[in-house]
Amino acid sequence: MLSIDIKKELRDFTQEISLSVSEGETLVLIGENGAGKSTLLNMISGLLIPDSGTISLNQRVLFSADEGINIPADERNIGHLFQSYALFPHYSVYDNIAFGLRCRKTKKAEIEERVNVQIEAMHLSDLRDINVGSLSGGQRQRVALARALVLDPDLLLLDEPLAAVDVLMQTEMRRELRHRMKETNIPSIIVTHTFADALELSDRIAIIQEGRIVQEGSPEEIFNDPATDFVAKFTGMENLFRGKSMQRADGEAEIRVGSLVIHTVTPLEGDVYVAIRGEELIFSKEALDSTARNVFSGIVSEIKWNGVLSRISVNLGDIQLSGLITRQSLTRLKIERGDPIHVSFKASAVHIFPYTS
Amino acid sequence: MLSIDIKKELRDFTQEISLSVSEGETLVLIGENGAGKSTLLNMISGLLIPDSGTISLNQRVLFSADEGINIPADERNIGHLFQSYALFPHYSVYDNIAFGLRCRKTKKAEIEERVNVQIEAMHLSDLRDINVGSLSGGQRQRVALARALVLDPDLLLLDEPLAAVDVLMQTEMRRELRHRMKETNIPSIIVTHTFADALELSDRIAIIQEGRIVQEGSPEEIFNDPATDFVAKFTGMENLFRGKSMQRADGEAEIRVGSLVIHTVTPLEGDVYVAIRGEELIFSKEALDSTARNVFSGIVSEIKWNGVLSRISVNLGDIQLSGLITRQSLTRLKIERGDPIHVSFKASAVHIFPYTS
Amino acid sequence: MGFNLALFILIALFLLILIFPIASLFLKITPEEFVSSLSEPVVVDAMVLSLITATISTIIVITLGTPLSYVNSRVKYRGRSIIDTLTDLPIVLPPAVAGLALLMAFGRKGVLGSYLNIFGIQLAFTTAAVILAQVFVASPFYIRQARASFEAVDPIYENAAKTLGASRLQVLMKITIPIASSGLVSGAILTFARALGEFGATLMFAGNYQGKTQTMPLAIYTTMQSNMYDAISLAIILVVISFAVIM
Amino acid sequence: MGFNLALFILIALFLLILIFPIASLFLKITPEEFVSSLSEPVVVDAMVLSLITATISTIIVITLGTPLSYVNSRVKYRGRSIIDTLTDLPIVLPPAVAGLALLMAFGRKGVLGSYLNIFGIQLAFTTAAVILAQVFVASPFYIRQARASFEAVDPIYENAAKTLGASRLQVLMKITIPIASSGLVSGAILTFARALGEFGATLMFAGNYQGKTQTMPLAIYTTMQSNMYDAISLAIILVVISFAVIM
Repeated sequence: MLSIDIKKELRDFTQEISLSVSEGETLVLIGENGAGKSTLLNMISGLLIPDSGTISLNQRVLFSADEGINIPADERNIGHLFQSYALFPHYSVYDNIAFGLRCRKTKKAEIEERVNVQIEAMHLSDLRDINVGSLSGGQRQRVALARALVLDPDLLLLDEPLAAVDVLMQTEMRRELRHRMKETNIPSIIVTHTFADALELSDRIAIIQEGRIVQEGSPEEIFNDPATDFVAKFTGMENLFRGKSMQRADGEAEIRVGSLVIHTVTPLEGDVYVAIRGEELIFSKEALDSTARNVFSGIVSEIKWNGVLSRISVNLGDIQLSGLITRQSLTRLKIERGDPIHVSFKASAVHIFPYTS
Repeated sequence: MLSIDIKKELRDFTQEISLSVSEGETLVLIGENGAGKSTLLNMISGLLIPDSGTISLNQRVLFSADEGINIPADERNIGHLFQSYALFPHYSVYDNIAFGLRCRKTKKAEIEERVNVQIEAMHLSDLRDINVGSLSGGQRQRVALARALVLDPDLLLLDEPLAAVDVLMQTEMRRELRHRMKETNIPSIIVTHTFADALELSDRIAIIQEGRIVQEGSPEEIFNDPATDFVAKFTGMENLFRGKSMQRADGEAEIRVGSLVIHTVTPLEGDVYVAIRGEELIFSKEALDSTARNVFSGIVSEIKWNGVLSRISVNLGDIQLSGLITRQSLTRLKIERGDPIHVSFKASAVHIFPYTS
Repeated sequence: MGFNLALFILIALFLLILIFPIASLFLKITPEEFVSSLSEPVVVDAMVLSLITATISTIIVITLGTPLSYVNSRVKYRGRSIIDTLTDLPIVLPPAVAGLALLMAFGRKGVLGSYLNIFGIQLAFTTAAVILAQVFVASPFYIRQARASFEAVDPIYENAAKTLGASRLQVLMKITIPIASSGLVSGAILTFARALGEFGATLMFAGNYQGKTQTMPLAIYTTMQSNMYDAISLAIILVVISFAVIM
Repeated sequence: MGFNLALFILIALFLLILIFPIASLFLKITPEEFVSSLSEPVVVDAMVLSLITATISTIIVITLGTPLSYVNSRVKYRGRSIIDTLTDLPIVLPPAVAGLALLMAFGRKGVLGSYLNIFGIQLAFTTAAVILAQVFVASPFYIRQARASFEAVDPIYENAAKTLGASRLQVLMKITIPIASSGLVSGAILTFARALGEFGATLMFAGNYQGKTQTMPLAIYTTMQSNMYDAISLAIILVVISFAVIM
């Protein structure tokens, strides 16, 4: 198990992170560029030194500011995969994978055996003696994984493992990567900036913003209940507005967004963000007599056919709501641009976040 | 109206393109990196010379190999936006936009007036005297558009207009771009390598592969009826297999994929590709008595929760089928990994493409 | 630890070889001796001549070298790599060889010089020879830098300018040269410095005549045998200029 | 059209100034005269001395310059930019100034030389002085290239090696130097060529004694007054070496 509790002053902000990863768990760390994701990985693998705090892995203290401990990177036994894979350009596939064992002065026969096991497992037999310059993105990723795994690392760190791959190849490589991660069962941290990667690869997700973790949980938890407007945007909530929350006597809250009043339940008062996921919107030609607490009427400002689901935008005067509906619904409702329409959504579909300037 | 019919020998293949774009139409050109998209734009704007053929715009011949006509780039009056926007780094926003008019030796007062109209329209008033180095991606795009539009171009070419933009900003910028394109009503060609851009921005889509257009049509046509396996992959068809087609007496065809037999209607015979879109698959615990011609039973090999829709993979022995189902269906069916399951799909949901090695 | 110490010793030794001699120049003369040397005719003549010839040489190199480096950064033609190699040659060609080569070409008995001589034109051992020698040895410093600066200008800017209606000359003057300008200026400064320091080729092709071909480096060589303070003063001025150039 | 013609004339004129003198060297001697010069003692002595001194100088520069350029490419410390500037100085510092500076430092009456003299050690006007002069003027050619080559090695490779268990020395020997090697070699070759061509500093600090300090460029200077064919032969050999170096 990995436990981190560190602090480091960076150029733009202070990084302050507490995290743990259990045996066999895959934690995905999501955040924007420059949020401090790679910095964190570098501190874990020993390439950067935190200002204070501790890092320990399986009862072994790797770093402790108080005790003056800082195990150097070459003695931590952590596999670190870099965004560009960082394969050594002057070596063959075999020599890349053998590098770590050779540095440890392992016996030649043992190197040969252990490297061959990895080469087999990663389907690299045909490429064994090829210079790494001519490999494809997927092959590079496999060599980088093999190079780390041959050393039996106690932890795997993967920095944007799919960023260097062609868009068309990403889905396939994402699946392959997940498959290999599950196979090895080594605890790991994967850094990415797309929510799609996180959903596919993670057991648990942590969202990092300006050096701090703003939310942590299972993919479902984060998707269903984002903690801040930032996380909401990341999970693809299209409808996000500023509003003013007022508590009513009956326990409900009224959120004013321009001239509209949205009903929901929230303990927050004053300036807030209001977010509604596009697929929670219900569209109808007539006003529905339903349990949905929020019903508004507006004009269809746009219909964008978008593959499986179509996106429909409705102008409510001060704001614009965007929703997703299936092709069948679109055909059935016979909606066209400029038509009047009703939009309704449940009080529970409304997400409220504190306003952060 | 733009008409192109050209041929050019490139390093890896021959580019051979016939295309036309009507008044006010937006054509989106999709293809992989290196398929010849930018080359085509460069030939239209005069930065590259085709080996043979003709290019004409509104009855004016821009290029004709037979007649020995080749209007130089600076006299074609075509707005060309480059992937990186190519704003002149040593000029302010104003000077960038005024560049083309100054080259034409337009009178100072007229330059001032026309540039100001664009600066207003693009909401760039605050940035007028700022050096372009400090602009954001969205602002750069607006300056580049203004710089082209101030010259009243007869045609707009946009090379990957969203590739240089942060992932989080892409949706917003895509919408803004579409809005501006509709406003100007100038015929345009947009190059991209993602299907999402194409769906959102295009009136018509052309898919280019190794220098040739393999399919052309409305977004709906291409999504519903991709002409080749390449286009199918581009539109996100996950289930794509090689098979052998055999015609039966009753007009149906049987496609053998490993030990499976898939029923559909196709004129093709022999080696083919078979593709089925994930959302066309119907999953059930019991074998359904339905009109679906293809029913198979298999084992659930994986369920991946994926936001609105979940992906479920079923192992049918020789092949693996992946389908998308909603969260509600997943809960109702109570499927778990390892469960036996039935998969069915209609004969009309099966897409058949000729096999190309 | 040992790794760091070994590094430190090697670096220190190296800096000693480089820095100590330059410092010694300043230790061997008093400010008064320096100031009084500055009014010696031999020193004044050398300074004036060096300044004039190096300036003219630099202007010639810019005028002739800019088109060459622009073309070679943009146009692919047969033999371009040979011309690139040739223009680089004076960097590694010993100045003494350059001086002899110039003499064989333009000297009184030289390949071209013997014809010029018929018309009464003599190049060798004149101020023009000083300039020719300086142009020969200093030109690569500008051309290399200019070529690199032009290459660093992304052609996309030039393409964008073209589609916006700029003619070829407008693209060059409004886009390419302004974007490359800082590199062009630093190349010109290096060329000026190299021209100012030219010694071997000048000595052999132009000779060593005070007021006519005796530039500062040649004056150092001459005066160090007669009046050491004049030599040191000239050397100090050149050290200061060299520092200013590479700062 | 006029644009292209003007370009063409400027480029042609420039190439004439560069190429014609070198061609003239070859026109002024017959193959027989060239071959017979090669057995003259003054020519042989100069060739042997140049080869030995330039080789030793290059080895010294590599030994002392590699650690310096590696450290300066990787470590940020106060004063690094000053040291970078100082190591670049000999590129623009006139060789005549370098020669005088070395004399003021290590000459018989020099700042350090006067102490060495007490112990009977004399540097100036010896073969060691030739080497010292060559190291002084030629070192930046290696150090600049080496620093650039080390900087071009993406630190991600070194980081990857560290996380795979490589010690600091292993990272240097197995990753950094091999990846930078082609740049290091070309820097060393340039340094060798510059050392071979050294003229001004050698003349002033080491003198011009056949077999002891008279390297090839100095021998050209001496023999051109007595036997022109010896001078041209030596010059041709140096031209050929220069071409080989920059190819």
